[in-house]
Amino acid sequence: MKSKVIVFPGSNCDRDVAVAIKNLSGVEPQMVWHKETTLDGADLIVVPGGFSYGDYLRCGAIASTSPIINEVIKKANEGVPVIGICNGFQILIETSLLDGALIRNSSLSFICKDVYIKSENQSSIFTKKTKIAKMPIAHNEGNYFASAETLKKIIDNDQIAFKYCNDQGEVNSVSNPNGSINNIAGILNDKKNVLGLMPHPERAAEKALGCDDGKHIFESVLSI
Amino acid sequence: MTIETWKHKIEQSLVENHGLKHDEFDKIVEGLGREPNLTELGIFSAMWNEHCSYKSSKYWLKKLPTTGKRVIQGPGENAGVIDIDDGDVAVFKMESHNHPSFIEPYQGAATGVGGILRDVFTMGARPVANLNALRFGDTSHPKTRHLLSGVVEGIGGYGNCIGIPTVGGEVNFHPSYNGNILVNAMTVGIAKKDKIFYSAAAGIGNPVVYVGSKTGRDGIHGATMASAEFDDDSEDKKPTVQVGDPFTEKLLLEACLELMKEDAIIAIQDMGAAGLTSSSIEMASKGNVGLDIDLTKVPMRAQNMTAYELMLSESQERMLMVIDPTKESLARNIFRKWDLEFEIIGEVTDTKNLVLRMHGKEEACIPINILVEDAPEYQRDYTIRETSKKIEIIQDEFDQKTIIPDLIKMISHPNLCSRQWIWEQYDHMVMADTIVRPGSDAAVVRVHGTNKGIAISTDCSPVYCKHNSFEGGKHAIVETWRNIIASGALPIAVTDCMNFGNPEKPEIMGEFVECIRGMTESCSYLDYPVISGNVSLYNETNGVGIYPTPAIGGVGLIKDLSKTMTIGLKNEGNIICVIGETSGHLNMSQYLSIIKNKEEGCVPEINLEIEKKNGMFVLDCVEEHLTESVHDIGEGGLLIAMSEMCMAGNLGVQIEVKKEFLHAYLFGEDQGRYLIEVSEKNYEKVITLAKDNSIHIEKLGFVGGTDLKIDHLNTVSIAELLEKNSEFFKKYAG
Amino acid sequence: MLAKIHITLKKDVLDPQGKVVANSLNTLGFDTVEDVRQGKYIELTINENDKNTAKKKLSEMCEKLLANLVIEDYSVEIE
Amino acid sequence: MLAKIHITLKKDVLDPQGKVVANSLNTLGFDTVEDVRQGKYIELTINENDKNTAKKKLSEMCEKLLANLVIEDYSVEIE
Ligand SMILES: Nc1ncnc2c1ncn2[C@@H]1O[C@H](COP(=O)(O)OP(=O)(O)O)[C@@H](O)[C@H]1O
Ligand SMILES: [Mg+2]
Repeated sequence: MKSKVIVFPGSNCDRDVAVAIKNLSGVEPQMVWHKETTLDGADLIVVPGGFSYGDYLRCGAIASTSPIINEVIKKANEGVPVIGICNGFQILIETSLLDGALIRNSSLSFICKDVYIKSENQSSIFTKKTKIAKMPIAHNEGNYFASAETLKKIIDNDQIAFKYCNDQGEVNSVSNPNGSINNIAGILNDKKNVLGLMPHPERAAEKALGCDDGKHIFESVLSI
Repeated sequence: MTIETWKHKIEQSLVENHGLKHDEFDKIVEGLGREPNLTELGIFSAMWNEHCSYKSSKYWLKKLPTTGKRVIQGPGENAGVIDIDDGDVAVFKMESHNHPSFIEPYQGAATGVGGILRDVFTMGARPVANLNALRFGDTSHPKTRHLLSGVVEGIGGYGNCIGIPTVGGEVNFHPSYNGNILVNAMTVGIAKKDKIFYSAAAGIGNPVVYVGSKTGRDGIHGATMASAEFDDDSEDKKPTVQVGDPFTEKLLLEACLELMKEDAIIAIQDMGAAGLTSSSIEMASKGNVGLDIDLTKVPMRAQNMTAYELMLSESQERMLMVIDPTKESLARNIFRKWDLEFEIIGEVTDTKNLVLRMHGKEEACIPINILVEDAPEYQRDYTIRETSKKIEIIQDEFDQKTIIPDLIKMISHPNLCSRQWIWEQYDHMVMADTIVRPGSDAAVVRVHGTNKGIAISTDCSPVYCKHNSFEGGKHAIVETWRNIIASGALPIAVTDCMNFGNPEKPEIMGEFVECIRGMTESCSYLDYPVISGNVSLYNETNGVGIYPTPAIGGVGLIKDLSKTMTIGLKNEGNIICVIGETSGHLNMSQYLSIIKNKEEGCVPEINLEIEKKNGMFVLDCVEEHLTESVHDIGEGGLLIAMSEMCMAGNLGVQIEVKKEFLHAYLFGEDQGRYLIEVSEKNYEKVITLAKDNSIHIEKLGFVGGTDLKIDHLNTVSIAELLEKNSEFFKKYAG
Repeated sequence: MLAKIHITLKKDVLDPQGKVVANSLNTLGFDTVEDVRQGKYIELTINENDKNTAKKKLSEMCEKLLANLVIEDYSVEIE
Repeated sequence: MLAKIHITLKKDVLDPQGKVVANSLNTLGFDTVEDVRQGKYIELTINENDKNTAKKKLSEMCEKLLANLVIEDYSVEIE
């Protein structure tokens, strides 16, 4: 399985996710500079976390106009799995590959801590190996918002990938770190081959970092 | 005085508001053989102020031990360098951004982080960890809340965006900082031993290259401001604060590291305080050469900037390099790829002069040696204050029933409560190598792609330093040493940030001298040298100085990460032991200040011989895998340390003390002590090992349950401790 | 030409920032403040001689980059 | 009343956001864009009947909370 990790100016989790995938799959992902225009041969496309273009203007907005993005959209429509983590999620939202919007955390401050998430959709290529998982979040704008009809659409169409919960898997306001509507932590496109999530599975992919729940997401999509 | 009204003759007021004393000005005239023009005056004022010239501190700093088996680069370069085996080195330094942060907390703190990061990656290292040592005024002071939130947000704003984890630091509150907060930022980077970059310019005729952001009118006179005493109208100094651009710094970091892989850079120097002035002069002086610079070539953000402004601007995210002329286009392309400025603005000459031109006209010509070697150096008068004397503490005034209420009061106090609210605003996990997160003793960061790590901790007790500067200086060093030991690492070296008041006052100078003497004693005895540092003087408002604050950042090495220790209790049934003797030193303790509202008595003394023995014993136990968790006993004493271990592991303990004077035993601040958790099967081994090394060890009790129980009399639930411990910041600033 | 662009949140989109600002203004004693909505204000100098071309381009910029039409509205004026 | 508050960066203060936005507009083909400065736009409903009192209070809010006078200027209008 060949993974390609897209690198924007200001990406800073690109190496982290590449290392995680390498350690789990044994295959070194290819780093792709945002000015390139092809992703041929990719079995998995990763849009990594970080602060592309400093998160200036709007998180992910400027990156979503990069040359490589057209290719990401093309491949996504062809059915190639695409995962956007944190800033990557924000970028995918800005490209409209995913519905809704990510706005400022309700606390108005950056939050970096471990949270629990549970998979809502147990069948997607990304989520099928995950039930309840612990992994870190680290963001300023992770507060998921969708209009009433969009929300209805993604619920009816089983597009909610993950929700914030507590260690018992209970979804409630206490376990909602950023004010996301319905505790939504990650969503899928309608074809279920594009995932965006705020938590960082790549930071929870080995015991040495405190927890390896995150590896299941990569293992399932890379069918390791 | 503005440039327009400048009449090409020196007026007193002009000299003064360049922060130059009159004898210093005479020195300039003598050195040049003429009066300086305005640009030259600006350059001298920037180079000769305290911040750049260390004129009051140099003489004393020379006394610090700066060498050691693992020291590759001591003080004098952008950052210090230590050997961490396998051809890897750690590069680190701490720096202050106190005055700017007081004036504009967010940008002041942010640009402080940006500045120390550049100091480290200028050396060729990839930054892997940030720490911050913060001091604020009393929590009831009207400015404190705003300053705290702004500074924390600024540090996070910069570090999070550039993607380097902020893994530790310290915060405390004390009225002596009401008018002068301290913001000290530390960065640690990792490089290859054979790929370290220095700042000495070389190669006559080689191009001098400017890279990074454009130059605007930012922070003109910032360096001079950083050495000016405050008064109530210091609000007027506001416009000189510069805005940080972490995104551009990220690009600059990647571009520099990319170019450093090629053999193109001969010398490199970041533009920090006094921007182009200090960087160019630094490079020329280290290389014992001259520089010829055409200022019209400098990329400018604002229109028609003068030579004066270009030389003194403190626009951020800029670097100066001397490169191999044959590598020019390669270098240019790398910086273009990263959308950064790249301009050749001059060349290296053999004149040993700094020559500045604009539109062909010579704007300045100064012999480098006058600026550097002949810079003023003072041996200021100092008087050493009496250290505060021991006070009698009468046992009968204490009621054992107050132990738990006292404990709760202490762990809820701003100076002892959890700092979680702060570090949750910092990305402390990016780069995926953070092995021990904030909230333990030292933070531990893995050296990428290896199984070894570095342990880092910052510490200082200003109250100790105020009432006994010598012991306080000793303590600051030792406290980081202990924190590093407690995380299972071998302490190697430190960086310092010396924050003091006005050195022209003998009392303040005396504090400085004594702190240095104390630091020197600890560093030498523990073979724990100072490899870099920074001095911030004149931290005074309306004549009131801060407490002496020599903030120390220590770094240690863990060769095998499986031996990393944290403070959290691990398993029911394990045994808790205290290493080191407890006499019950309540003088000048957190207990007295928090519970009795007294800052009195003598400062606890450190016996370095015992200190070292105890520390090495703990390390031996860790080496032999005999300990489950370790925590040093610091401010607040044994019971505070014990509760921190319970809270971190969310486990209870039953401890048997059976002491006459319970408060003294539990809250005394005797030095050289640790708490260790050992399994039953290892207990005997630990005891024998202690006996063989004549280490004082006491069995304190057992891990278990959900409560902290003392002699079965005093009990409190860990849940309650956790709640009280995490309350303050949320309520105060959250 | 100098163009002034206002970007505001759509009515039904909640504005965490505005809410917090309103609250802190109330706690500061400005108790007549009822509602706060925070948007962006962008000043943009564009080198065009024809106002209409400029206007067209500016709207295009908003659609393409400056505004997120899922949650934001925009308005453009030219001096 | 509805108040409209504009908060802009002082003239010589660096605007990292504006710089990046201008560049990306250029790369998007809007090559006549010369300079971009990004500020805040706040819509605030305040329950006052006298314009002048309102105006006074609003300026006070800007000084105390809404604007960072070290680097920003503000202007207040009332509908
Ligand atoms: N400003 C800060 N930023 C990040 N972490 C901090 C900060 N202040 C304190 N911490 C963390 O909180 C923990 C307790 O700090 P401290 O009280 O200094 O510990 P100790 O007394 O053991 O030296 C440490 O892990 C420290 O790194
Ligand atoms: Mg500490």
